[in-house]
Amino acid sequence: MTPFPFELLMNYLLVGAALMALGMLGFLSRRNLIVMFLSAEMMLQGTALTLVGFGRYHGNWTGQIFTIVILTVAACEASVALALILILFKRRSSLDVTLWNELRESTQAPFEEPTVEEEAESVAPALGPESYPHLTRAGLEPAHPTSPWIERRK
Amino acid sequence: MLEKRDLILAIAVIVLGATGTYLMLPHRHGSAKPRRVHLIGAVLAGLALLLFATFWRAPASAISSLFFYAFSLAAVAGGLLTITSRNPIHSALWFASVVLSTSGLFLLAGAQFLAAGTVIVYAGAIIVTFLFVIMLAQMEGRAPYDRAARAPGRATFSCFLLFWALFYALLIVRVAPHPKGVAIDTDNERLVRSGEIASSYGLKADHPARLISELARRDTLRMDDISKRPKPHVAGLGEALYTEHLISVELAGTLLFVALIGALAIATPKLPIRPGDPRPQPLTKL
Amino acid sequence: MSQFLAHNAWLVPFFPLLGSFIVVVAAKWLREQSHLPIVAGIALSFLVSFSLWMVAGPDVTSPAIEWLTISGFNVPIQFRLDGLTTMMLAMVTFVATLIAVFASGYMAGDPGYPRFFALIGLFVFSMTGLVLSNNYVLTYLFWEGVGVCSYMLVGFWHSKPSAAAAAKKAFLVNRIGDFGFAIAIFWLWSASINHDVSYGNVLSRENLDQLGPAAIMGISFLLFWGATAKSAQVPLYVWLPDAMEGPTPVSALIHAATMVTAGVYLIARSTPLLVRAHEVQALVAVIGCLTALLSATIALTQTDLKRVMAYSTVSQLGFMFMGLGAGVNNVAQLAVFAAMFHLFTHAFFKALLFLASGSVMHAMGNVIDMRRFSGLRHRLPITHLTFAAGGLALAGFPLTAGFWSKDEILLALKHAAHQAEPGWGGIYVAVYWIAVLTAFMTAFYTGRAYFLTFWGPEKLPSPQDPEALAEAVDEVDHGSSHTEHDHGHDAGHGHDGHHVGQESPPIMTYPLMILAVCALIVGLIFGPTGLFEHHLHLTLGYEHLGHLEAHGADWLVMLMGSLAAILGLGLSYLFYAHRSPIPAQLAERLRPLYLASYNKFWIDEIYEKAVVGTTLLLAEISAIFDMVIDAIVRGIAYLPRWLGGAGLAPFQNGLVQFYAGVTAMGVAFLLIIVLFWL
Amino acid sequence: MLVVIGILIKILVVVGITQGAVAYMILLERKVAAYSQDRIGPNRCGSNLVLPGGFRLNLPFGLLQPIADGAKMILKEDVIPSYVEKPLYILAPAISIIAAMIGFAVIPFGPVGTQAPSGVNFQIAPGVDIGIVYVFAIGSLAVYGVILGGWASNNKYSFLGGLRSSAQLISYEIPLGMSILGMVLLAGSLDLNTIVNYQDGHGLWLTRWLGLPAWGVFVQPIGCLLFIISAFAETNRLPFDLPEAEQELVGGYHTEYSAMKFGMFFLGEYLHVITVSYLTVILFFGGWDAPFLNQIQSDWFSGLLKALVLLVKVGLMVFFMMWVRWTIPRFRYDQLMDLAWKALIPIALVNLVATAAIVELLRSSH
Repeated sequence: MTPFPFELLMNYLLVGAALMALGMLGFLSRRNLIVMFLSAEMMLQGTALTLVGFGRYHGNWTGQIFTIVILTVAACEASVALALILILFKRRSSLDVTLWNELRESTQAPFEEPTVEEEAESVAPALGPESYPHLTRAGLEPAHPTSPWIERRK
Repeated sequence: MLEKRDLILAIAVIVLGATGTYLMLPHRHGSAKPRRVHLIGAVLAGLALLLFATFWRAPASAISSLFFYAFSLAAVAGGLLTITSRNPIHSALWFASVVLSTSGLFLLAGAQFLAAGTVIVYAGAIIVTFLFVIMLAQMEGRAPYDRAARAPGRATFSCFLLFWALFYALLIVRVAPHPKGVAIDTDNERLVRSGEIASSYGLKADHPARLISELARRDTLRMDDISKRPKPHVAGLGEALYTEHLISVELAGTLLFVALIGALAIATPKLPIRPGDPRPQPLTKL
Repeated sequence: MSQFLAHNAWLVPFFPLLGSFIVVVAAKWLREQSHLPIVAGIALSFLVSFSLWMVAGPDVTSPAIEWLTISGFNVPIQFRLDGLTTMMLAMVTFVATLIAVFASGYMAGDPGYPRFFALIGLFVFSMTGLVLSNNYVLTYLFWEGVGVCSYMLVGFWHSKPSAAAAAKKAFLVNRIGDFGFAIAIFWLWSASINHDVSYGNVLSRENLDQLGPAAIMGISFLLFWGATAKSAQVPLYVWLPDAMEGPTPVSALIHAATMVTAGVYLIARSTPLLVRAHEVQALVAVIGCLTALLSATIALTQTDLKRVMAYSTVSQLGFMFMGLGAGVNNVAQLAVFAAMFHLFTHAFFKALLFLASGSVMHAMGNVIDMRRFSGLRHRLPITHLTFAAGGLALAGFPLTAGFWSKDEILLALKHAAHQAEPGWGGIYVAVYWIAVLTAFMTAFYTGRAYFLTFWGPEKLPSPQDPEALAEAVDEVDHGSSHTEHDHGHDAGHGHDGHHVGQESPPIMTYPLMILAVCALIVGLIFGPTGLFEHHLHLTLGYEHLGHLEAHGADWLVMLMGSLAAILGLGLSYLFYAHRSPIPAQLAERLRPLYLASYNKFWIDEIYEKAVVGTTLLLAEISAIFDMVIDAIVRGIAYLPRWLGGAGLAPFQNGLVQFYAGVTAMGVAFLLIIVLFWL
Repeated sequence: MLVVIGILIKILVVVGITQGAVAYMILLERKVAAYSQDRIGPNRCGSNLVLPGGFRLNLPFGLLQPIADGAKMILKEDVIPSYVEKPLYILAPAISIIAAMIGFAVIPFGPVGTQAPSGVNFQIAPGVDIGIVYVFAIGSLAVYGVILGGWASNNKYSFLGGLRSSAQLISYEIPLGMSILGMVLLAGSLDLNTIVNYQDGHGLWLTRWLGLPAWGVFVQPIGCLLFIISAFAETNRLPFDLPEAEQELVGGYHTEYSAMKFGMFFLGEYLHVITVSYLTVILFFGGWDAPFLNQIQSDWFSGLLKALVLLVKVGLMVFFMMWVRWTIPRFRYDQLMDLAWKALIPIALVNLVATAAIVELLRSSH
């Protein structure tokens, strides 16, 4: 077996810690349930990296076995979480996590959503006629419809 | 404890990373950030990532270090982009890149089976997530909750505080150089114990029970056998799984089964209640 | 063979238990056939018990099954099969079988039919278990089981307030006795060799020799305390007459076979211990004597047929305790034999009398007040004859069962008066004469009940009776349906459609006839032939009891007993057979005495005022104290609630990300603390 | 360093050969289609060819057609519609072809292990313990190309094609994986080489008694059937080609693609066919095993011979797939899903359990 010194282990631990922290950040700050779910999975990835590194460092399988268990849990989490997301979406037609705060203390006022500015994010400007494929000279250029395709993406 | 240079570098990583990430995260009220801000954030975060990479030690062989750096950078950068993308589809794709890079790192650490398994499991999982995003979210375009983040400043602060704590803790670790690279001999006792069992029965050397007990006292958890040669990967992992961790395997199987049933029970579409149908009684009076 | 039988002694309690289990599980399908598993179970249990009679021996035990093992304290489940046990088993299961058969007719149509039989099975299970068990702890367990079953059976018609009250009373009074028994067991455990409370160890000679005089006296006294409650002795007898509120077969079961004999059995079982405490023995005799006299006096004036029988039971139990108390020095063996023999014969005739009363009640449409019916001998010929047989036996008429056993008790008392320690003899002389007097009174009230019911002009209960009217007025006055004499359960007790004044169906009369035959001849078979004595001799520890060299029949005692019985019966014939005015004149003449007897010496009222009142007062005082404590406790409890509401509630905002963020911060801070400050 | 260079050379060779093979597979497909429909098919390219030296060449069967096709693909104008999600639109065909190509890394092209001539290794990455799992991992990545292409095209037909394909691929991955587990159990390894070598051996008593080789198709007939069915679905071939069903979805996920991007999807698909054919042959048809070939001593000649045998078998398998394409009509979508979840997966499970039981019994009887 190729040697696996402490420095290499440290690499794995550092990358694992970074993934863990970033996943935590995503979980805390993003409001889309699906992105939160992905962030949680990312934290699991960081942990798995750490475990595999340790296992390799100590020359035993335990780290990998833990990771296999993590994979299992992640699979279960994916199935159950996505099923939950599905029915939550059916109830509110939204993936916003802040809508779900019924478990708060009964005396607490519900979370006030900060006013989201409508149309705040400007979509890349429509390019008008150029939004059509550039045709060769062989064909006639058709008349452009008033509403370009691009509107569908709003 | 820690060299001053390292400390400064680490603080720079944290500060730059936090600033960059904060700039890249969606605004609290969903107001659009100019492209310039994004760019600055990306530059700062990229700088932090590069500085972070200076803490990594390159593996011995050139190809390994090439792959290691590529995978690690891709993993962390992918993670950063996963959480900052406005579009959940992009998030999912970036997360796929994180998973692939992690699998690559697994491969470098000698966990081939795990690498392939992770790809298989997560590829399916992410595709399904993808479909969910497409079905649920994208229909209405970019939703307000995708454009706005919840308390990005506080979240960034606490997470980078956590990261700093972990980072610092890892930096100040100093270990004595490992003589053999591994810690052995702690479980000699167990070998002796099971050996006693075998001999106490006074079995002959070729007796099947003796063979079984000798089989049983092999150290299944080690990656290399007694003669210090690496065991075949899948066989070794399987042996460890199905001897030392049999209960874990069974539990994992049970867990999967339960989750399967649970997911089905949760997500099964209920018949809509039409007017005129008897309304189900709410279960509030418990 | 004997080994085999001894190993299978567990079948005796098992069959009734199985029966009641079947009834409980299959009540829905069995309904009106619910008696079948129980009757079959108890009958099978009787067969096993009967065969066990053959294998009895002082040291026959079944193998021990480990049950309670707490370091140093070991209580196995083990059965003892000596003479006393097998005798009790055979008697209990035999009588219980007949009672169950009778009950299947008596209870027909009751909505709680399956429940009733399930409880009967459980009752017999507990009693047989009590008799079989080989150590005090197991006995105590079944002792409590008997108590619980009696509670549930006495309160069988629990919608009737009087029944519920009677059940509660029986249970509470029994708890007082159980308390004494429990302490006795603790004491035995601490004082015995090896801390082993099995009978074989406790009653062995070595163990008894090493017990100090204080221990012997204290334990004996506590055991007797336990027995007084179970076996209805002064001062804890008050529950038994009230227990009439249960269905009549239950009364029969309690009075004849299962419940009240438990106390007598316990004392008989512990005789080797008790004979070493003369003071306690004298106390037992005196208490028994008091009980017998008191209850006999009360029974003289009661008008409720079942109540007369109840007080007669108390009185007869008093006789048994007199016998047990008479076991001084050399009389010990004779005394305990006499007491147990009386228990044995009493079971038959008392079961008979109760069942016959039940039959009368059944025929009279749930009326049991003797003033409301008379002259039933032509209408209820079988009931009449069987009641007469039971009455003769109870009165101790020569050659009937009661005669032989009562005679032996009197004989034991007489010997005790001679053999007792100097200074104690006088007590036994007094007890002896009071016993004779009580025997006379017994004969008298038995005759009174019999003649009032079956002789005289024929009269059936009608709503126009002054007593019935008085009851109705009473009900209106009190606004409740609680009446002393209303034993039946009006709603659906199954006597609707049954015409008043008809003989009971055969399923009820056959057990009566069998019991009548037994009541007449069982004494003759077992007593003078020495069968009973011989069998009881096979009991643990009895061979070491003192015994008289030769005691033949004592003609004088026999004459006294016969005389008392015949005189009593004759007097009652004179007074009641043809309705002479003498009793009324007597009652007028001795009015205070009559009233005292009629109102049961106001014992219940005194208890109500003295004991219950005191307890309630104490509770009131405690409640005031409790209010202070409550205020403090609530104040302390309110403090964190207030703090949490004001300080911590805002953190519970229901946003999962907030919680996760707090967790992340916490982990980060902990890590930093570990890194920098530790 | 030499090793690295050797591997690079091997990669080049394999990629070159497979790309060329793909080109001629398209010709083959067209010919098979033509003959199936009683036509002649392409027959012009290559006939009446005038070479620079004045030589005239008359190649039969339109043998130069692939070159013409390739040239067309490359030279066509590459249109990128303005409404597409550009990065992903470009990425999708790349993912598709990369996923198809890196699967070859662990596939043995000729005899390896004990049967191989010394110093030669017909495998790009020899000694990968997890061989077959690796192939599946890569195979599960291929779906990204399809779904991303469908989504990024921003066209409803493409989108529907992408959705269909993702659901189909995820569903059929399960029976595909489970169908080979029987062979894995019998051979006792995930390594493809070990599995091939097992099929050289004696196999179960039944095959021995019948005088058959221990090929997967004989010792695992049900597994083989399941594998072939699932493989058709995995490669999006008829009768399971719903993601690109021309009649319903115009062109499925590649409606919006043209020129070489379209060509890459095409290439990826045919590469996938080759991979799957290799896998089928290696897992179930004895690999390079052929009657009487075992007796020949291991040397260069026999090694090449065995590689040739393997190639012939793969060719037959590819032909079989084309044959099926022009024989069996397409499934309806619900039938497709029913087939996977209600038929294939249960059968595969039963097969797996039965195989496990038999293996255990045989092992304990030794």
